[in-house]
Amino acid sequence: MKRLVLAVLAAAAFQGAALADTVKIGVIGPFSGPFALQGKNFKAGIDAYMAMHGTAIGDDTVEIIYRDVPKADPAQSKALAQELVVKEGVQYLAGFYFTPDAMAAAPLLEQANVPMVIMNAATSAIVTKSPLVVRTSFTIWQTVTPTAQVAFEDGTRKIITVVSDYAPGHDAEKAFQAGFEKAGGTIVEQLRLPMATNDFSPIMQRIKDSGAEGLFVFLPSGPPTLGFVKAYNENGLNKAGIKFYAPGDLTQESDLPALGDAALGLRTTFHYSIAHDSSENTAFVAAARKAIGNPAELSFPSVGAFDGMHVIYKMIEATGGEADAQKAVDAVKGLSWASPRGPVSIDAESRHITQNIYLREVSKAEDGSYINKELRTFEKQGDPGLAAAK
Amino acid sequence: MSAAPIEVRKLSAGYGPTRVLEDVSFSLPAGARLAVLGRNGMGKTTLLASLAGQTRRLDGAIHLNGEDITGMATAARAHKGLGYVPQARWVFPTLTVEENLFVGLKGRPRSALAEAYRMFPRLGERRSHLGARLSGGEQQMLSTARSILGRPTVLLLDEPLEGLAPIICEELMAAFVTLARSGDMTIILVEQRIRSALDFADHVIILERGRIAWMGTPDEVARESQVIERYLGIGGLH
Amino acid sequence: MSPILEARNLQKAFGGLKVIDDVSLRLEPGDRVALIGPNGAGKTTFVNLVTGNLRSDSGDVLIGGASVTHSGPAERAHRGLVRSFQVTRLFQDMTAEEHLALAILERDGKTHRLAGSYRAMPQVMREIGILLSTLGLGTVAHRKVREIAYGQQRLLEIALALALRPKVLLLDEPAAGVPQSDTGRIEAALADLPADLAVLMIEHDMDLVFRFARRVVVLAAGAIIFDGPPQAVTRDQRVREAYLGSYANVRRAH
Amino acid sequence: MRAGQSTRRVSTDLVGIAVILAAAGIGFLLFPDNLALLTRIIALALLVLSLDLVTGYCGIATLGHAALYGAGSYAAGVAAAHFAISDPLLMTLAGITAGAAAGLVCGLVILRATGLPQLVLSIATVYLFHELANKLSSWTGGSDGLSGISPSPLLGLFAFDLWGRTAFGFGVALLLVVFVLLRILARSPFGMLCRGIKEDPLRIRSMGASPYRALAKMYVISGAVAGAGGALNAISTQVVGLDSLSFTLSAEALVMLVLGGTGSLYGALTGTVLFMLFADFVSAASPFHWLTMVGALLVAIVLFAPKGLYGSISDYLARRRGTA
Amino acid sequence: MQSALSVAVDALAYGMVLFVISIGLSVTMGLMRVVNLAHGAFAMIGGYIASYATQMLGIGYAAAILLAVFGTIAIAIPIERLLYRRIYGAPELTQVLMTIGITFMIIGIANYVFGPTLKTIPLPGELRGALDLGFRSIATHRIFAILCGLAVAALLWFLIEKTAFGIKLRASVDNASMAAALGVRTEIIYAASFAVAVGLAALGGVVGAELLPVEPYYALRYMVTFLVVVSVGGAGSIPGALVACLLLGSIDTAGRYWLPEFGEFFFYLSVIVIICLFPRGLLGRRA
Repeated sequence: MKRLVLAVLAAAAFQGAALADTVKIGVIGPFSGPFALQGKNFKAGIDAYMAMHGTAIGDDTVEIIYRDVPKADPAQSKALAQELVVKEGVQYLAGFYFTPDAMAAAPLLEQANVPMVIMNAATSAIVTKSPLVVRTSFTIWQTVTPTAQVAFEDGTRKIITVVSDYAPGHDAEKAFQAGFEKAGGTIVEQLRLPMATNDFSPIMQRIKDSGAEGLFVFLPSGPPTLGFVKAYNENGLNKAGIKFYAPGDLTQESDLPALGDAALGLRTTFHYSIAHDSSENTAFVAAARKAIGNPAELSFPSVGAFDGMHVIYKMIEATGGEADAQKAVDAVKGLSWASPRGPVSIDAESRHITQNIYLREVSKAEDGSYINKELRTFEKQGDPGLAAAK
Repeated sequence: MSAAPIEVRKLSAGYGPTRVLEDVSFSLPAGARLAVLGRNGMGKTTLLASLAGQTRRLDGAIHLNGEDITGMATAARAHKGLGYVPQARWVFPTLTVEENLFVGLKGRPRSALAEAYRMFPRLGERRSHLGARLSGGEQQMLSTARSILGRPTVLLLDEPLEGLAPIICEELMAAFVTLARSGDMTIILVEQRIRSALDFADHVIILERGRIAWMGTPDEVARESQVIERYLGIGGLH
Repeated sequence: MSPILEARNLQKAFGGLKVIDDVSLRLEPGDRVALIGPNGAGKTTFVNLVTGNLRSDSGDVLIGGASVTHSGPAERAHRGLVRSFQVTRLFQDMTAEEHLALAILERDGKTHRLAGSYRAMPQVMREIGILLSTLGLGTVAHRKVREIAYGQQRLLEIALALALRPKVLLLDEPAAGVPQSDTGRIEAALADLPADLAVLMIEHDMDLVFRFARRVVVLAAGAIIFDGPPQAVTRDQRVREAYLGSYANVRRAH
Repeated sequence: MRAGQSTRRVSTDLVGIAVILAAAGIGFLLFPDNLALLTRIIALALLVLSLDLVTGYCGIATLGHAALYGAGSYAAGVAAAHFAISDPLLMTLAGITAGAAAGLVCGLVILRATGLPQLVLSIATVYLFHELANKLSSWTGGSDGLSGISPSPLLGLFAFDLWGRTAFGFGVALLLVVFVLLRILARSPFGMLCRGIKEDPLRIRSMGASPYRALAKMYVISGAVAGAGGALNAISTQVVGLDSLSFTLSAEALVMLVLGGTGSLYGALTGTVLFMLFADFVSAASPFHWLTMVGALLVAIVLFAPKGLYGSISDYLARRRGTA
Repeated sequence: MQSALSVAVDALAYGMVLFVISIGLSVTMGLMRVVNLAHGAFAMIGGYIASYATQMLGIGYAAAILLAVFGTIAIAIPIERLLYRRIYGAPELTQVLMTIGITFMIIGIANYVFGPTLKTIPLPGELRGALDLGFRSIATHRIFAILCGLAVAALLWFLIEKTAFGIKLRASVDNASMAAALGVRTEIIYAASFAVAVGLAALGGVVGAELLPVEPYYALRYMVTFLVVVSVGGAGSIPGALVACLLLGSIDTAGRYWLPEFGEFFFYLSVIVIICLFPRGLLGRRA
């Protein structure tokens, strides 16, 4: 036992000494459990970025340390963030798939002198929890608001909203309602479904009975989306002409093979499609597909992670590898670059990413695979959610 | 002459660390009717349970029709020809009478069930009743018939008359005697009702604290009154 | 004197089979009653009905004149009706001393105390000491039940019952399965039971019955067929019939 | 003889306290940078101890014990975030009270059945609590978590620094107090009564005691302990998430308990520490495949140490002492 | 009225899918007395096999179902011999620990081998359409699931109530010692029952895949639902499980239709009420 203790101590000391020129980045995300796919996408985005840009920035070498929080678990997230900062000596915290996990770690940042780059968590308020938070993903408000515009312009006037009964769902419901009512439409009914809904048939019946001309839906990606889309078709809602509006979580690329033909024609709004046509994206997709192994698993969190790495690299450049969180964050305020998703910039005030939101349609590519084909671009969208919260 | 239907050599058995049966040996000829007597708690039930393979054997050997069955599991012993009617009868409560009997068939055709109904017509009347709904006497008939259907060469009966009305006891004992007279079944009977047991048996063993304290014939039991006095606590048989 | 325990017209059937058929019985303080009957006569069922472990189909049970028909075993125990079990039901992981302490504390309404230990209660310790020495269990006071001999476990059953200071004691075969060497101890313990205690004992061992009981009740096929002094029981024709062929009817009264 | 026995008992307690202190000290020295993990282990240890009270001491199988822990967590969090009660001791008190109340509610429901139905009742209860917390999102923050908890300095002296030293110290103190109280409880008349109920409720009834009442009471006590753990979680993390009253956490707690061994407080502590360190170690070493290894560990425990680690080791030692 | 009828149709379909998957668990828990938390894992294995067979090997749907059932049994038998045999008759907590461990391992392996994405089992053309009931339409595969459920219920009922195997199984459950004394080889009966239970799980995994999609976390995601169904119906009772599935399916479906916000509430509240009223389950066997 004693020998073991010594060995552990020695190993810790050795690590500290040998890797002095290394800038470590701690990434917290769901790498096992029901959301393991999204964690894998974090890693793919990060690996892709490092494969394309190398691991050296000046004299410094970048090293990534992953920590697993399989489900939203703020206590675990905070403990791991603290461990990463203090024990592993990371200079940057990144990742964060779930909002509460980000919220729990945010109060650490200032004293730890560590910036946090959110690669997914999509509740607007996170950036207000610390001035050291930068977000490279999206917010629900950001991706949903254009949906309302699309719906209204389609001529749809009466909409029923269907969301999962949890905070992002509530956000989506509010964002759509705000946008749609502002445009002049009516929300005829608002349904909130339990997270563990397996059978959506009764919901479809309810939608039919509501007399709505269209439905807006937000569900966490994964099994529920599959069930929902299948039920939408099987219960004849598409044939009945009830239009389908949703943000892109519902048709994330990794779910498309499972959704199959049922999803064809579904239109969603989102910040990123793997089918986005640009040289940046082609390069990114190639690298990320290689990193993730199975190309079918690639999905939107990878681009949040990819751009997150871009921001972190810029921060490291700006600080020369020294730990100075405020300087690092200041350096990326207003930063703009060409992301695989299109032109983006970091808003100087909110530190949230300003980006294009695209209206896409699920279609078949030439090789027979399913893609989100971009139809229309809403340029330079900020986060309306922050204003709404105030 | 073929081997003895059952031969027990220096059998010891018990539950946990306690020995309930100690060094028991005996052997029976075909068609024998053995009565095992003794007061409560002297090991009679344990003897039958260990022959059936349901108690932890500590030492000794058991041979059935010349074959060593000592290490065999209960089911294998049953297939070798051992029938066991336990004291608690163990009728399957959620099975009907017919299903109860069916379990005992050991692969014989369903038509063989008629044998059981011939032996105990009352079971035939109740064939679709659940085991749990039978009276004590009916349960005993069912338990016995169920074992006999498998055509055992050695049948172990543990207190079959316990708690039964006299008229049913007579019916049962008559059936046992018929069985034994048919000659191809060896029966070991544990019974509290000494008179009935002695009327039935041609061999007697008396157990005392897990050991065989006395062995002989029913006539000898009746003659040697001190045997009864000493081991069974009975003042005399009249 | 008014009866301390009274069972009135108890009935109980299992799946259509009447096990207890209209049984009534009265016990008075100081009574020493033996309940006998052939196997399967319904003795244990009767005891379970009286203690409340089983619900009767009809009939009443009264303790000290008050009806407890609708009370559970806990309530009946609190009113002074205590039983021992035929097959020992002790707590395998507890010591003999702890058993008695638990009984005494429960009797005194102290088992819901969250702190303190019976060891710090001199009154309890004294009582435990007396009970242990009366029943000759002093040497095993600190042994767990699963480590002590069966005879001693039976003695502990009796001690446990006494620790509850019962008004009525039901003993279910107190000597069953006990080696000869220990039965003396049990008999002595029975002989020393408090004089005003009413005792109902189920027993197969007729020697013990004749030495202990001043009244014998015979149960057969769920009904009482005899209730009288021990001397009369072996001469009773119905009893002899009920026991036809079994030990009891050929036994001489000593 | 008796005096000797009771001194031996007290001395085992002292050993227990010393071991906890030593473990805390070693933890502090070994992982000075990882105090949040250690504090989390302590909070969960309180949950597992609380579970041991009903499962180990009373024989109630439950997969819903996080309801009690989460109730404590949210009560402490809501007190701080909505009522400005930021004193950590008052927050802990709020957690204990809410835990006890939740214990009463859960106990009254769960004790209605035994065996598998009991297990399912416990699962249903924790889901109801979970849904309730999700529904009351204006109070609890729903699935975004309840944030805005900032405890004031402990005793007005020790601020909750971001390295978690104060939280760790507070946690160790809380654990010691709870441990000592539970040791006292375990040997109290009530503890003895519960052990009796676990072995044979029928027999206990025939001695005049009501198992249902006693078990419900034990559930309240257990709730208070779990609530204390929950409060510690709220104080140290400063965010309370829905996971704190999830089925998953309940199942994990049960796994930790059975891993260590039921019915001896020490088993609960051993199981929690071992599971958490193992999970922390393998999930850091292989964040993508650690679940498989945890599964293998569980299977190995069942095969080779069926009474749990602490239970099997102390059994082995007792046997050796017996033969020596 | 129309909506009530419509809800009833959905409830029937959902309930029958639950039934097909859970009935095997009812057999293990009620008849073999093992709290088998890994049941969902076996259903998931069945789903993966069928998905792999149809997608990668191009095998037809019917053949894929057979392959899934027997493949899963083939995988489960060694697990039964090596691991489950050790926990027959063990305390519930031990069984929980072991079967959770097995579930974790199966999840980890599935994640490693098949990746974390959803897997589908393409339906044959005949099952793809929808049937018009007049007041609404219903997907053909749901009708197929209902028919499967009915067929399973009938066959299993026949197997357990009428065949020699079933009688011996019930006898072993009532009293294993006596069954053995009558020559029933209880360990073979148990292994066969385990195989049947696992085969049913696999069948349910395939037939129910449209509603409960196959992915690595399947094994834990629906575990509670299966446990609830079995325990409400009364472990070991086929009619009980059927009634429970239809009842809980109705409560769930009706809750989602009329009060989706409180769907979970209703579901678990009614579970609590039912178990408090029927502690052995609706049609449970006596222990």
